[in-house]
Amino acid sequence: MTAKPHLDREHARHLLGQMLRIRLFEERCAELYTQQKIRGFLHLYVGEEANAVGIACALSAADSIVSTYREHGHALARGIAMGPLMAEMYGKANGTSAGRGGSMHVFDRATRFYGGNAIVGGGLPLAVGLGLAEKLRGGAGVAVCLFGEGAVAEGEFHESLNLAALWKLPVLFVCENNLYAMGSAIERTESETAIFRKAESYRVEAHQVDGMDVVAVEVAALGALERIRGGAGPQFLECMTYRFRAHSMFDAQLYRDRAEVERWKERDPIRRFGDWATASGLLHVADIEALREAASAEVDAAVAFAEAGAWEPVEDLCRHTLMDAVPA
Amino acid sequence: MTAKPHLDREHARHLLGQMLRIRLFEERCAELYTQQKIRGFLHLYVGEEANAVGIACALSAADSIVSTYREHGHALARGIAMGPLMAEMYGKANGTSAGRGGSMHVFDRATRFYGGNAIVGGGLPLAVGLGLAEKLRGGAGVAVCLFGEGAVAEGEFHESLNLAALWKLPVLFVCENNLYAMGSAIERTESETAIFRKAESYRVEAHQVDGMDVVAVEVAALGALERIRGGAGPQFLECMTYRFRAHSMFDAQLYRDRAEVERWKERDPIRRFGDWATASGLLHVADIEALREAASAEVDAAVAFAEAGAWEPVEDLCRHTLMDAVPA
Amino acid sequence: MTTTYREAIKQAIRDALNRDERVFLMGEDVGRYGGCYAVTKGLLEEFGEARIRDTPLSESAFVGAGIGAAMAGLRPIVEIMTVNFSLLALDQIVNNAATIPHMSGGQFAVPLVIRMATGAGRQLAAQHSHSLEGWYAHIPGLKIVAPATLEDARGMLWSALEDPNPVLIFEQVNLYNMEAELAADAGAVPLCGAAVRRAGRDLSLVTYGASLHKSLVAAQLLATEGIEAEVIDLRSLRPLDDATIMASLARTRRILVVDEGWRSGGISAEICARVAEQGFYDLDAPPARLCGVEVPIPYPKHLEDAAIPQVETIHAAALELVRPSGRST
Amino acid sequence: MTTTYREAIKQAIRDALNRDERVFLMGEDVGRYGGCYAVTKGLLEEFGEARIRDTPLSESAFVGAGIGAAMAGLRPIVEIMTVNFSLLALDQIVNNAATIPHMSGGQFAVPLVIRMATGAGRQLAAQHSHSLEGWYAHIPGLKIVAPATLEDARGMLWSALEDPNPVLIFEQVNLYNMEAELAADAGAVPLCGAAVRRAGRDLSLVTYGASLHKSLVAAQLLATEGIEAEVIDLRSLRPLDDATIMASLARTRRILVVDEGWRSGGISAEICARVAEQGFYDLDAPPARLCGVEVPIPYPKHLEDAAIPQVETIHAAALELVRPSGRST
Ligand SMILES: Cc1ncc(C[n+]2csc(CCOP(=O)(O)OP(=O)(O)O)c2C)c(N)n1
Ligand SMILES: Cc1ncc(C[n+]2csc(CCOP(=O)(O)OP(=O)(O)O)c2C)c(N)n1
Ligand SMILES: [Mg+2]
Ligand SMILES: [Mg+2]
Repeated sequence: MTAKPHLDREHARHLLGQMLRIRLFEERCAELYTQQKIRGFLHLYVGEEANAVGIACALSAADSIVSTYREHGHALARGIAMGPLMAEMYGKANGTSAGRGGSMHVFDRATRFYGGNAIVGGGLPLAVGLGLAEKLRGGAGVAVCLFGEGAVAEGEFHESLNLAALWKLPVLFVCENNLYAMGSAIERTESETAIFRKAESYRVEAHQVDGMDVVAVEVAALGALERIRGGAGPQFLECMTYRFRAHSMFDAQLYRDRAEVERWKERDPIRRFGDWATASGLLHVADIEALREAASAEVDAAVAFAEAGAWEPVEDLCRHTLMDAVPA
Repeated sequence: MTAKPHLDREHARHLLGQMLRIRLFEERCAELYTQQKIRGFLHLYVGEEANAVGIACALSAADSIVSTYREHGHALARGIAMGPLMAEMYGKANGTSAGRGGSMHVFDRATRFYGGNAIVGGGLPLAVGLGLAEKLRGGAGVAVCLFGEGAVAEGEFHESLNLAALWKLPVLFVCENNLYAMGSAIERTESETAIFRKAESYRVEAHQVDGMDVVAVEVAALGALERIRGGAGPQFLECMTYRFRAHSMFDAQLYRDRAEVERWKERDPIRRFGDWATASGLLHVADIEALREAASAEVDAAVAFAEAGAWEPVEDLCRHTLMDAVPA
Repeated sequence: MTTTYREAIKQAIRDALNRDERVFLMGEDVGRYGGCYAVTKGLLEEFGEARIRDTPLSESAFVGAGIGAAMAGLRPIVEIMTVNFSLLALDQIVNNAATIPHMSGGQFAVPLVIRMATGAGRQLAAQHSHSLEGWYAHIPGLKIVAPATLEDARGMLWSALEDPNPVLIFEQVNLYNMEAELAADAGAVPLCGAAVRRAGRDLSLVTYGASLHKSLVAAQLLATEGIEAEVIDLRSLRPLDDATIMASLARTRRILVVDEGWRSGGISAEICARVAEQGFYDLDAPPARLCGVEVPIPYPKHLEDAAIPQVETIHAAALELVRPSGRST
Repeated sequence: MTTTYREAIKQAIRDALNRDERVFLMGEDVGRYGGCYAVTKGLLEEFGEARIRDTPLSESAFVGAGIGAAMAGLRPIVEIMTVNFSLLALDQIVNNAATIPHMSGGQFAVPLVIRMATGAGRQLAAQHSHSLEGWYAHIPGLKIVAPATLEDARGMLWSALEDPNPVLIFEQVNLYNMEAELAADAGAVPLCGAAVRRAGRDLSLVTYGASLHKSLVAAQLLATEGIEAEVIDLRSLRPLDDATIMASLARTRRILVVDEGWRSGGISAEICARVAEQGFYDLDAPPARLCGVEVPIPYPKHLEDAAIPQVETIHAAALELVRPSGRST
């Protein structure tokens, strides 16, 4: 029996609301970047929200997440409060990582969010370790590892998939295949472009999912998690998706057609799910407006929270370089 | 049309003679090790000779080889003279690498033998580079990369296979699957134990070969090289084989049954090919004896050569750390 | 002609591609994207896909492939986006590139050039901002250079390609936009040999890379206070040009090493050790160091700034060395 | 009880496994094979496959898995066969283990222990013989130790497991067979703090690992010549115990650092730099270093021997420092 989400009004509101929160948060981030409130590298998730939301809905509190530098969506969907997240983007002391990490390094112990990792592929071995810990302790948690298709070429992908499969660890590998790694289209970097087939070569059950359809992602994640909790070992999802914006704020996007981008925008996961939900009578247009307004207000509040935050004192520069104790 | 070796008497003599040279060379090495003439790590190839000989027969002078620390067989089959090879085992100045490398680091420019690499998996990227150079220059050479099945778990395997396949480079990957990496049986290290299937996941044509049958290896190598030279891109051979001796001279072999070893010894590639060749009338028992004697004499001469060699002067310790020029 | 450090490197690559058909460029997003710091923009159109090669995210394999291609006689330029990612390729660099010439008894050279961005100052946090060039300088078999001027950026790439050894070129990220005059026919610059960028008599500021420019500003400031600092640009971190350092020390009798890299075991340590060994009797005061603070570089500007040498801290450290506020010499 | 360095480590691992159920061991061939240097022989039978985990040849993944498991609350001991192979895992060690505690604002610790063999002396040539522990000591966020005695080998592993930070333990290959007395109830040894292994007044020999024992022999030789060397075992390379070094220097006024690692930018450089900075006015002669020669370690015994410090060369360097043959102090 495959797990299925119960798509009632409440759940539809949740799915759409979460995607809207992410979208609005990031659009504001883009503005704040041009205002130089946010600095460094900023990688937006706009267009890919269905993946984060679909996966997060399928998770329990015992599960953990390992993410990438494109992790705002993952963080919000996982339940990290928007205020501290925005404060982290600012580098403020009231940010999730006390501002030390910034956009690429969001960590949150409470929600078992094991970071924001800016080394492509660098998170996969960590997820294997989280899964191993869970297995050794006999816990029920699953380690979910999110990464882009660009990471698949790295050796750490290969070593991690093999290790997880060999040891039958509770790890859900989620490849968000948005077809580009910076300016490199997947055909220019992978001899086998169907990523899920690579996963199969480790004897890991793998599925390709429409990553622009939040329900499809949730269904796939629920199924995979059920199999993992049933002892089937690691599972793999390849979510086919697309980033609507540039790789980072420095990218002129000379490597792809505008027309291609427009075609994908027609599949915008938010509009698509919104249209479907209103057409099917599950939600009213007014519901969507209310969600949008709530999200917008939440973003405003998050910005205010970040603005109000203090800076870490310079005297504390070296703090946490060595830890005094393992946090309880 | 698939290339086939012309198995006449001369060729049979060659195949058997080469395998015997390797066998006798290494048996002497084992003795010399106990006499402490050879030091450090010594990894013998005994039992696996058919692979080196089968592959080497299929190569041309323009091809290059990247090998491992278990490379004596590859080196001899490729045509490196036994004297300098033995001198290298001693660490003498008249060794292939002027003694600086020893057993694990045989290099020979003349035969395009790019080493002896003691980092498991470390040679694969080199072979990709050799193939790339050949392609960029429009040469006809193929880079042959030999490695054990243990290397398959390393990230460098994955990255190299993808790169070679993506760029359709003239590289022949040869995995000598002797079922163990030190004390680790392949089932304990790979979630997919059929290595050739992994290669296929990069869209590389891959075949499993009986590595205890020198003719089978030669046929497979000829076919693969023909495809490469025809522009098909990299090819992969998984040679199923077995090492009859310990991993190195320090290994008590507690990880495998004597019975298993004995079973494999029944498939000894030298005896098997010898029996077949005599049974089929291609060779006489006397031929084999002559070959063995020749090999034995050659080993004696090699030892004499090594014994007579000088040591590099201590004053030259740092020589070659930085090169003054690229050797012509 | 006024141009940028970025353009100077591009011109050097272009020259090399035109001069020597064995040269090619390979790395992540060097082609279509034009390079993560836009250094190689336009080269793909100019030289085509065979010689400007976009690679997958496979640092170990494409660096190793560069080594193999170099051993086979080509002259690859490999770009690694930043030094932080080069750790993924370290096995190839240290265990192969740096050892094979020796291990093979001199049969094979590895005439490979690896370029990478290094350093902090762009708020990229702890996985994109480190300065590991001094760390690399520990490895025999490698040459390590860190051009700080347009001339050097252009001319040292040239020399690196003519060197039979693996050369790692470190480009501090804040230099890419630096503008300066550069002669259209600027030529090769040797890989060894520090440059005295400013003459002085009161102390020697020994530095390289982006810290050079901060040190020069600090030296101007010091001059207004009657202190003449000699500023030495190391240019090459391996080998180090001891002679130039010791000669300067003999003149100034005081030395401050300024290095964005971490202090312990950094290049600053080696310089101080050599100064103590070779210049002990010339020293009027202990050799001093101003280095990166030993912390993973944090994201916020005020902490990042505090983590690496700045004009003010260089000035203060120099002043303390020449006119100690505390104990007397 | 007389035992070996190898057994002392094994006993430490055994103790840890018995004491703390969060502890497990993972690495290549640590189980069935018993460890490439036979350190872990028998532990698989004793503790089972869940806690003694043979891994595939995947240094990056299993080190990274150790980091993840440590972040999740376990206490992994990861064995990397030799430091040379650890370069394959360097991204995980430097970019994750050393940075995450800081980058996460202190939310996650990485209480991980990584053990590896290091050093030359067994004719294993350039890809198996290097001494990179001093190099690792450059990285903030790591603790680096190199036990040279049975007590330390046993007791520092204990402390390493109780430390909230990633600790790298370096075991010089020639020490494994070393025999000595070890109390059955030998306890924890702190990770910081150098030890004065021999008192002396004429010079300080500062060293660690296998070079400690050579230095002690050299010190005995020197004693027969009327020279009393103080011998300091660093034990920890990061952090360094400056106080013990400077205190010794204040007594002897002369220092020779003996380190099997390469000279340039090695731990010896850092020690000399600190001595020059902090102990300048105590020095009667320039600080001196005797290090590994800057060459990839060659295979033949005479060259390998010449590449690293030996009793004779330590003796000679010490003599030169105390009774210079050349120029006068
Ligand atoms: C090891 C490493 N190499 C290169 C980079 C630079 N880089 C950052 S993101 C990126 C592209 C990654 O693409 P993908 O994995 O598909 O994720 P996406 O950005 O599409 O979400 C690159 C090359 C890096 N951060 N780490
Ligand atoms: C990167 C690396 N890790 C570990 C080792 C130690 N080691 C040497 S040989 C070996 C086993 C390799 O097995 P395989 O690749 O199957 O080759 P075989 O020895 O069977 O020929 C190991 C683990 C090494 N040399 N390099
Ligand atoms: Mg992508
Ligand atoms: Mg094997």
